[in-house]
Amino acid sequence: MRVALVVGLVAAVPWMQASAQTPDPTAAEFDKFREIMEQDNPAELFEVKGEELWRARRGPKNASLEQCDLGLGPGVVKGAYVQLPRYFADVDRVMDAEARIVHCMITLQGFKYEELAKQPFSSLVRTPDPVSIVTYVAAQSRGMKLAAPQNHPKERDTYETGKAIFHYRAGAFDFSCASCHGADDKRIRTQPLPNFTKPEQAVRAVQGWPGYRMTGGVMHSLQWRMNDCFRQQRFPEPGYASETLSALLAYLTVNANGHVYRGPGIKR
Amino acid sequence: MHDTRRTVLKGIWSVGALATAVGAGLLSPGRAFAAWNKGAFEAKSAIDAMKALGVANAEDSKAIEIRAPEIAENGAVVPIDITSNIPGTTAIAVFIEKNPFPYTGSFDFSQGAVPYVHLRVKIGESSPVRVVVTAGGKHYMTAKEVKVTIGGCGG
Amino acid sequence: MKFASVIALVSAALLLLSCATPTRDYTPDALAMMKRDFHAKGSAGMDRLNEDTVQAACNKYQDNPPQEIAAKLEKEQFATIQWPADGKLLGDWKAGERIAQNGRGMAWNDKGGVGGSCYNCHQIGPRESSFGTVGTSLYQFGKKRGYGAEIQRYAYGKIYNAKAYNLCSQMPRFGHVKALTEQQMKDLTALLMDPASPVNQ
Amino acid sequence: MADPMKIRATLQGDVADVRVLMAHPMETGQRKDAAGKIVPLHFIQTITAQLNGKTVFNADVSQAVSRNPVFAFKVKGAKAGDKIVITWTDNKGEKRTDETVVRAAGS
Repeated sequence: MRVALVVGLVAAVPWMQASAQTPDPTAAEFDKFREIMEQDNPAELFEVKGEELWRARRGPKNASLEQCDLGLGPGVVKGAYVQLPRYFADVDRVMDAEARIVHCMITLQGFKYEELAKQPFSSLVRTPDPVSIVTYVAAQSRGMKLAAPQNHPKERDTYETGKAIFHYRAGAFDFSCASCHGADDKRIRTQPLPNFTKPEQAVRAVQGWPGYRMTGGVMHSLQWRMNDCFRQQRFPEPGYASETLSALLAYLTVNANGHVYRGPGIKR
Repeated sequence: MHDTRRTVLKGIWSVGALATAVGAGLLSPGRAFAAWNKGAFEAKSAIDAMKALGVANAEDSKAIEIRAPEIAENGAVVPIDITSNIPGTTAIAVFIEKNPFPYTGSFDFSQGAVPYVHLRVKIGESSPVRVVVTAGGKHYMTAKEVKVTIGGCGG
Repeated sequence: MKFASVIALVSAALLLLSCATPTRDYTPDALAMMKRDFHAKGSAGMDRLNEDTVQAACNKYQDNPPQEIAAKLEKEQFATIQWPADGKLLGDWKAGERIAQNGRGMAWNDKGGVGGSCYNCHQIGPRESSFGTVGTSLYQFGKKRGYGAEIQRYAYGKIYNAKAYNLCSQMPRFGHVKALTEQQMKDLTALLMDPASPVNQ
Repeated sequence: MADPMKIRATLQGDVADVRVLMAHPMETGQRKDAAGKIVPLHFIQTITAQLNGKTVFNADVSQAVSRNPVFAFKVKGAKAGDKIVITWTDNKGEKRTDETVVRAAGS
């Protein structure tokens, strides 16, 4: 059996080397047109909607989100997104952008978590409010450097926990996040798989999100992206805006720190 | 196709039809062209759609540029840039030959508009994208193949 | 391959240095957090968060377990393989191609009709250009290796339980977790091993 | 009511580069909803653009245009401050008009 395995590896090696040396023409073609797509991105429609929602008095408490503290003080939106996830003393945990927005919708406006978590992802007929709001918030950090903090002990702990979640193999197919995103130059079908354990590639976990997804033509946030990865990992479902997802996002964002965030993007 | 449109506009009965359409709010009064060509849009082949538009006799031209991906990342959103370098261009029509209804749209240029358009379309399977340009009452065409692939889980 | 993993380890180590060195193993924290935050959905129960012996060893040693542990567990995994009672390993390559194309199965929204997801990770048949590169190319699998009984057994066994051959392989154990039926695995083996299969042209 | 369009009109020399995003489902009439029911055809059919009241660009389109449509076109002889008005009409008779002014590049 060992012999057979070695035969398999040897047979595979020339092909793998070839793929490592020549840039993938398909990926290059996608990149070329991705730029054109980003120039006029339907995500902007959701950005406009999110700003309206941020300013509007809504919910049982008839309040706006203008007093929401995204980490830089109540009401400060500019630059907040690139400094998330971060530790918030009022909840004694690290929160990512959408988790914090949901927290503000609950505490300031009186919405119920159960209601927000019931259908948290966009469909062809409905874009949940937090998705539009996080698109607006993210757009206010366009062109800024990612700088998720690692100052508070809980921020460092959360990073390490997120890293452990990233590498944890379990489930029906023995997958972890790293099964797809732990090595260089891989792809699923034609979709390139960035290696998120490396800083220069980790930025691709953050860049372009929230993203307008061409498939279905809906706006999705990182909450959706993480959820759908766990689905394909054949895991049970992570709770919406849960600490697990904040931890995972802390791991990915800190790895990408220092890269310029280009704002809401467009995705396959 | 504008020949057809002009012909339609000259016809006595169709002027009445157009007035009705304007009255019903289907067309804005500022819109000087004929109504949305149902026959062309419902044609199941590019050639039938071209006949319905009166542009089936187009000749090949190298003066039309189509910029579209060789392989589309996602058939649901394929970006296409079309530029006509033919003097006097007044319209550009687009046909995606393998789509169930190939005729995708016409773009009319007047009063200083440059004969250029960017649009994004759905392409169900790998297909030639055919463009017909109308200039000086004549029709010219060119085509470009766009491949559509199966993607992965990502995005 | 070895060299690449050394680079990966070194860069991972550098990353750790730059972000404060972890003082302990955070896997228990991670598991506790996930158990609190996740819920069962569709076919995906909460039991899926628990490690089995293979997953535990791979998690503990970052997919690089000591030789003796790997050998022992691989042997155990090999013993789980149920070989077809009729002794035949080759099914219908045409059915195999369909199974290889089908990426459904075992996710919380999947209902029956499980496929092998093979093209997600492998180049296989010459006509499918939309293939992944997580796994090695399987194009001309039989043609390159020969069509003998031993290679047939390797192909079937690897599909049934990849961990019997390489403990921390990224490939699922399709037979072991009952994602694929015996017939489906025979069909996939035929896709790779039938001399008439397009894979071997 | 339909959501607003987002229109950008930027001057490059004396050519206005007009780019417009529209919020519209562009249903093909072939898609089934979660309950398995066919979602009826619903798509923008005509688009008209005016520069200072003169029609410069007209489009008739089909359901093959992507969801949340994006179009761009160019108008020669424009100057900063010129008014661009764009109107779309869909097959259900719904209509939406939005406007913007032409801006010099970089402003």
